[in-house]
Amino acid sequence: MIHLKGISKSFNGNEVIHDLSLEIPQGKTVVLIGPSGCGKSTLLRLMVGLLWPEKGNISLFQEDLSKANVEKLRQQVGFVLQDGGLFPHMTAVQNMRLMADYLQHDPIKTEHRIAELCDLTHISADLLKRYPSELSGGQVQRVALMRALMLDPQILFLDEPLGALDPLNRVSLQEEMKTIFSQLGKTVVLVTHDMGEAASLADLIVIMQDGYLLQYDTLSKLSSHPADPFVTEFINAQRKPWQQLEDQIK
Amino acid sequence: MIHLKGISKSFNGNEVIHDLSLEIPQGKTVVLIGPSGCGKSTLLRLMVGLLWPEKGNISLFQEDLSKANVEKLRQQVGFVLQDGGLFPHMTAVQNMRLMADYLQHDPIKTEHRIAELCDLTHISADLLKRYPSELSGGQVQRVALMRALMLDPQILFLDEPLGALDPLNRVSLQEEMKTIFSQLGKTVVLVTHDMGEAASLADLIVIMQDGYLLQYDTLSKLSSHPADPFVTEFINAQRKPWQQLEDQIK
Amino acid sequence: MKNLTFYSCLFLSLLIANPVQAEAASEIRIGSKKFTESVILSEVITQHLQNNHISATHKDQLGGTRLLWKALVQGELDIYPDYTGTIIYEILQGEEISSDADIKAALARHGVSITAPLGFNNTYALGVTPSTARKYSLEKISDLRQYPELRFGFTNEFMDREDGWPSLRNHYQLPQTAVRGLDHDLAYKGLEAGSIDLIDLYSTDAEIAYYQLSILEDDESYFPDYRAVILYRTELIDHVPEIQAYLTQFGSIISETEMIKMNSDVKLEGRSEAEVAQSFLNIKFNTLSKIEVATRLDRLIATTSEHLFLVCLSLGAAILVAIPLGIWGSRNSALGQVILSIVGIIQTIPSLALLVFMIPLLGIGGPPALVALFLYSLLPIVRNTLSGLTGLSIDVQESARALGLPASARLRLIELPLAARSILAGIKTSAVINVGTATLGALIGAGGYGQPILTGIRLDDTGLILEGAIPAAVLALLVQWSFDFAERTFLSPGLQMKQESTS
Amino acid sequence: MKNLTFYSCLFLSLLIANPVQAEAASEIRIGSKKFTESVILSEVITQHLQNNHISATHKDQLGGTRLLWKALVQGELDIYPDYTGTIIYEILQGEEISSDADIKAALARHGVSITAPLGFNNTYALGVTPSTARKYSLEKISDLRQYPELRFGFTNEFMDREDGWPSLRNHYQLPQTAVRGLDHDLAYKGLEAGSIDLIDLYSTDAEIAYYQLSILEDDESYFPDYRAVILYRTELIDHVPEIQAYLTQFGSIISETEMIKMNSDVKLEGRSEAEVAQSFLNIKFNTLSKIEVATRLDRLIATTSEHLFLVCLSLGAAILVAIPLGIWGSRNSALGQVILSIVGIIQTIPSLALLVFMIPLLGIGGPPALVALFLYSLLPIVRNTLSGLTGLSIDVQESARALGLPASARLRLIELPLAARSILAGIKTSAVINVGTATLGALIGAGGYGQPILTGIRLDDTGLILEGAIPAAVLALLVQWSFDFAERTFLSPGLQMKQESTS
Ligand SMILES: Nc1ncnc2c1ncn2[C@@H]1O[C@H](COP(=O)(O)OP(=O)(O)OP(=O)(O)O)[C@@H](O)[C@H]1O
Ligand SMILES: Nc1ncnc2c1ncn2[C@@H]1O[C@H](COP(=O)(O)OP(=O)(O)OP(=O)(O)O)[C@@H](O)[C@H]1O
Ligand SMILES: [Mg+2]
Ligand SMILES: [Mg+2]
Repeated sequence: MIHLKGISKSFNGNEVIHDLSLEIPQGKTVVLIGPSGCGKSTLLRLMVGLLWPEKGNISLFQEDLSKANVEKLRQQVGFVLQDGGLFPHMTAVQNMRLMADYLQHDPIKTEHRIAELCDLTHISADLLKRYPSELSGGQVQRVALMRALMLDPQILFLDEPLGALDPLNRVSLQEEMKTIFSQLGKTVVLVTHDMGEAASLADLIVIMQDGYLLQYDTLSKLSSHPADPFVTEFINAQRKPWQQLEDQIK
Repeated sequence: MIHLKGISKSFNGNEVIHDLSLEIPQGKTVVLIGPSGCGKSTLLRLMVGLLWPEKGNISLFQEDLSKANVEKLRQQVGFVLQDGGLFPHMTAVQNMRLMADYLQHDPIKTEHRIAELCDLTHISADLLKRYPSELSGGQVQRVALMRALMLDPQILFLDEPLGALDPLNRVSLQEEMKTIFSQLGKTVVLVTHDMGEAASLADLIVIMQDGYLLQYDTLSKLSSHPADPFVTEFINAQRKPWQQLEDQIK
Repeated sequence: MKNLTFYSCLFLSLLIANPVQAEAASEIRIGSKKFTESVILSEVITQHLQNNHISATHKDQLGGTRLLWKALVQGELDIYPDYTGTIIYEILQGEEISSDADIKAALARHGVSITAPLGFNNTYALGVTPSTARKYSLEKISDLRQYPELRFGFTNEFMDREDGWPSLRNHYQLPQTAVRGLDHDLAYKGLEAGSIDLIDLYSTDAEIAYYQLSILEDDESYFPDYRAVILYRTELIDHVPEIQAYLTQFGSIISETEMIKMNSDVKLEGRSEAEVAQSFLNIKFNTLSKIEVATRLDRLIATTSEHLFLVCLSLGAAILVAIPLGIWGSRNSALGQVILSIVGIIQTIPSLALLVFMIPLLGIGGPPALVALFLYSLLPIVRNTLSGLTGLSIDVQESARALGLPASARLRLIELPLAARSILAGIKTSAVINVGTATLGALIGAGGYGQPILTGIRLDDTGLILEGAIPAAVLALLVQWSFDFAERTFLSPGLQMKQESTS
Repeated sequence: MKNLTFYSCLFLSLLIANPVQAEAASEIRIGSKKFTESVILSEVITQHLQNNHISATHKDQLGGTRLLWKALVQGELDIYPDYTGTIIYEILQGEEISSDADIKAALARHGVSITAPLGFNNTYALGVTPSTARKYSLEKISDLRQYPELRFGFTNEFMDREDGWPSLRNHYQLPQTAVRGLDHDLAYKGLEAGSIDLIDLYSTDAEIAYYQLSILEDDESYFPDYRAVILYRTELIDHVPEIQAYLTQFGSIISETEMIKMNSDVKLEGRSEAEVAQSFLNIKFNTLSKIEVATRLDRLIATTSEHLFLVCLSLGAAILVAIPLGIWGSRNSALGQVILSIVGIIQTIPSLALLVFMIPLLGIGGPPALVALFLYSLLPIVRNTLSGLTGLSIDVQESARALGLPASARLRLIELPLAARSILAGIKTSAVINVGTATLGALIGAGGYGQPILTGIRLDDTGLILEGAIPAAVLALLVQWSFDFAERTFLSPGLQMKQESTS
């Protein structure tokens, strides 16, 4: 479904992705993890042509990504940017409807879809009339997610879509998303910093370091056959504070 | 150190904080937790006079907060906004130095302090010459944290300061911060969605729901004597995905 | 965007093709000069013709002798009243005139006829206050020779005329040097205030009685006769034969006292020229004219509609052209530089030069004024559009692209709305400048507030200047407010959020 | 901000108080009119005085007879050449003149003396092409009576003068009606092209020989003599007694042929007036004058420095005042409205009215022009500052407050840098408009590019218009580019980031 072949990308002469190849099979959820600044967001941007690699090529839906077809392809994927990327001059609901209205989808179906998504994300309908600056961090993030899901795209690129959400909302959304993704056979590339989230959503995990792909496998394989001591270190990092929690709540 | 008495706050006639009172003792780290939109960020904004309550009053350092003294008081606290709040026209290092230079601190000491903070957050010095739009999400967040710590303030207000950080960096920063806070006797109010982070950093925890303070106690008390079933539900929410992780990595 | 440019070109060409002024030609046109007595006389003539069912219109306050004379000879006016002295010394300047018959003959060569005098003689005179007259025991003009210290204040016209101050001084060998050119009304004020001692006046001036002035006797008979007469195009008689009879009825009909009374009614009692003419005709001919009160308000409405026409069309066209230009320029910085340079160069073309240049292409009247205004309105809008668009944050632009919106939709739905504040600021600046610049319409016959302003400047008549300048200022404010209103309506509330804390 | 306002007020008052032009008064000032022959004659006089070690300066191309005469009488000029006919019919218009003695006496009353004639007679004449002369067998002006179809093209001056076309027509009873006012140079072109049949010319015109024109005999001796003479202030002799001797040396020195030759050298051979005068004096007096070649370039330098002075000071002051005003207005929306309204109203005041209003306060020259330009430059900057500041995102403002920065520091460190793009756009717009508007300096004696433009418009001389318009456009571009450069330097690179993807 998504093929990256020998991708390199630099900013101001500084290479941040090094000769990276990756194949994401249809219907799978792949989680990107790695230290801050290792190139996860850059990789996601490259996959939808927001950035262009110096070397290598990328294909989506068996089509090579080029400036000519990028707009058409983008309309078939959902993208959540790391900061949400809501338009400040539109209310939450206007942000969500934007593409559906632009593509002249049936307004009644759009309304239905919005109601459905509100249920999913536990957002009340009157919140949607507000402008992004009137929403809390977690609310903005959920609206951004709803916007990406709106057109029910086959491929989803999600850059820390639940990072600002509280545990309750987050876990319930994780579960809902897992169901949706597997039932509808979505291909998903998701960045997260929460290993629990990775564990519950990922079919496959990509672990990156400094612009290199360290290992690409299932979580249990990463754990049992780590390609590098760093993989083990990274996977286990959060277990200590959790243990503290367990200790304190007995 | 920080006293809130009978605080209410509305937006457009919509009350989001209801008659809330809270006392934060000197030298303690208090963690605010609660579902998205429950009023955590609003409460933090109220404490530094970025918003003003309709009812009730707030005091910092035994001084009642008013428009007259708010600027002076703000200079004595560190604040990390939920989105970082870096100035786009300044490089990372300019953002960090801004207040020190404005207050005409010794430039050599400032340089030292910057180096110290870079060590703490694992940020390399050449990253600091970049503008915010050239940094990754986690890098921005660390620069914002460094800016707040820069003047070594007695009180720190941190709104999800590590939310966009990977587990490795996050856990190491948590540990460093815990040391700093307790050694230097900082009074800290921190918002987080990570229960592990709460467990490892918090002396006391405030759990909020819909603008009400549900319970204010140590984590073990919250767990052993929950004021409401919601408290237990909230604390335990994340344990299921963690369990999944533990299962998968054996 | 191509579409936009196309429509705006279309709009612009419609605008240029649109005829601005149409004249009704069959009416008899009576002109008057820019002073009260002339306006009253022409009003009397006009009403008299109208009372006798001849269609007539009064083109009032048309500048000076030379303009009226030219208009009469060229057939743009049919009738206007003047004075024998003025005819001899200004109109027929340089011809040998020694009798009324000479005048008739000379005028006839220009196709102009003259009526018998209307009765009164409105010559120049010199006036002083009673106290000055007593102090220096002044009675005759020649008495002035002994007092070189006297300060004279003369109308600018009297200072310049062939029969005015320079030759009066020569004639009487007057020694005074403190001579200032002044507005006629200001001269009376100055006399009253004691800052000047002597002024020129017309012998039928209403103010003579009002200020109780002493008139100095013209003992060496310098001032010629200024008997009022009516001039008209000779060929008029072919078209409207009865007109000669009606004009003849004015022979010796107005005495000096009557004229002074009429002037005083207008200037001191504040009655309109039309009313005064009406009651005069009522007494003399027992008719009652219908008068349309063409007040200051009527003039205001006329200039306002002309000004609005200029502003709305040129500004509208400028908005339609400048925004696409700004958008276009924002796509490519080299192109943007070229566009801004061209628009900037246009802005530096002086308006007179631009108008002069356009006369061969567009003639005079509305079209050249509209084009000039249009061109002058581009820069602020182009630049603010360009700067607003290039200043958008990368985040929202990336976000818009990530959705898969094509460039045109991004522009319409995201970029323009976000740059709207800057663009509207440019439009507001442009609109205000446009309202101010539209006064140049008067330079080229397109009317507008420039008309009273230019006349006022020329005549040094502050009232007239304000009659144009105040509505222009008000219009600028209204235009600005209407765009402020548009801003509140069109600019997304999401971009108008205010912070709560004031510190 | 209070400080800023204070300093800008200070700056502004310095600017107003700053004297712009200082005259060297001890030199003898020789004036000339705006046509070649007059410039040559004055140049001859000036060089002759200089050769005799009298400090003299030539104020060239000063408009028409009336202006030069007034300047001479008021002592702003000391000497200028004129023609007897002009003196009688224009200057002494209305006085009884029948002899040279009368002229002397009349001029003496104005404190002016006159030299003996210089030799040549440069009267008006009527000229036709040889082929026209042949076709209609025209020899004398009275021959014209039989050909009413002939098309005449006269200079505008000849159309209006007392001794021009109207009285020529009366005198000869000419029937022609196709008479157009034309530029003198265009008239020759029109004649050559066959679009007119007859033009007026001066008998010493260089073009007569060049185009081989036939001159019609003035058989009813209508045209008076136009013998060249020199007029000078009588009191000059008290200060510089030797001057009378030098001026007398010009008596009968220039023959008609010599004058035609000199005109032809300038107009057809392209030599400068100064060179021609130099060789004339070399032949007659065997002197060799030093000539400073005041070329087009010199003029350009002079107008450029005047224009730059106007632009830099007024724009600088406007920036210093407008930015604080915009900041102030952004603090409170009601106050902002008031400020924008006032600045908008100022913008609608027509420039002539504003200048007229300022003359009593600031006199003429630089100061009123600077103040007017300053006032006209405010709006774009004030508005863009205000709109830039009010359009800042709430996030950064909140972030700045959260740090504890006081308002003044927030403004300086955060808000102004972030609004810089909008403010700079306002400044650039204002700068370009300012460069264009600064041409009004010429209206009030402040010089600048307006000088050649206004003269060019008046004389319909495209070359002259361009001599002002092109440098003005170039200056506008340079000013704009320098602000673009400032933008690249001062606007934070963080705000100039470009997106990578082009779609
Ligand atoms: N526009 C840019 N100019 C220069 N460097 C950039 C730019 N964008 C990103 N970088 C750098 O590229 C590297 C990878 O950035 P990226 O945003 O992909 O990291 P990430 O893996 O998403 O990190 P995080 O988890 O913190 O979001 C970082 O070191 C970042 O500083
Ligand atoms: N400017 C505003 N105008 C209107 N409503 C607002 C505004 N700011 C916040 N709110 C509302 O107030 C409530 C509390 O917001 P707040 O940002 O404090 O939540 P939070 O607890 O920080 O949530 P999160 O965990 O998602 O950041 C939310 O429902 C939010 O929509
Ligand atoms: Mg990232
Ligand atoms: Mg929050």
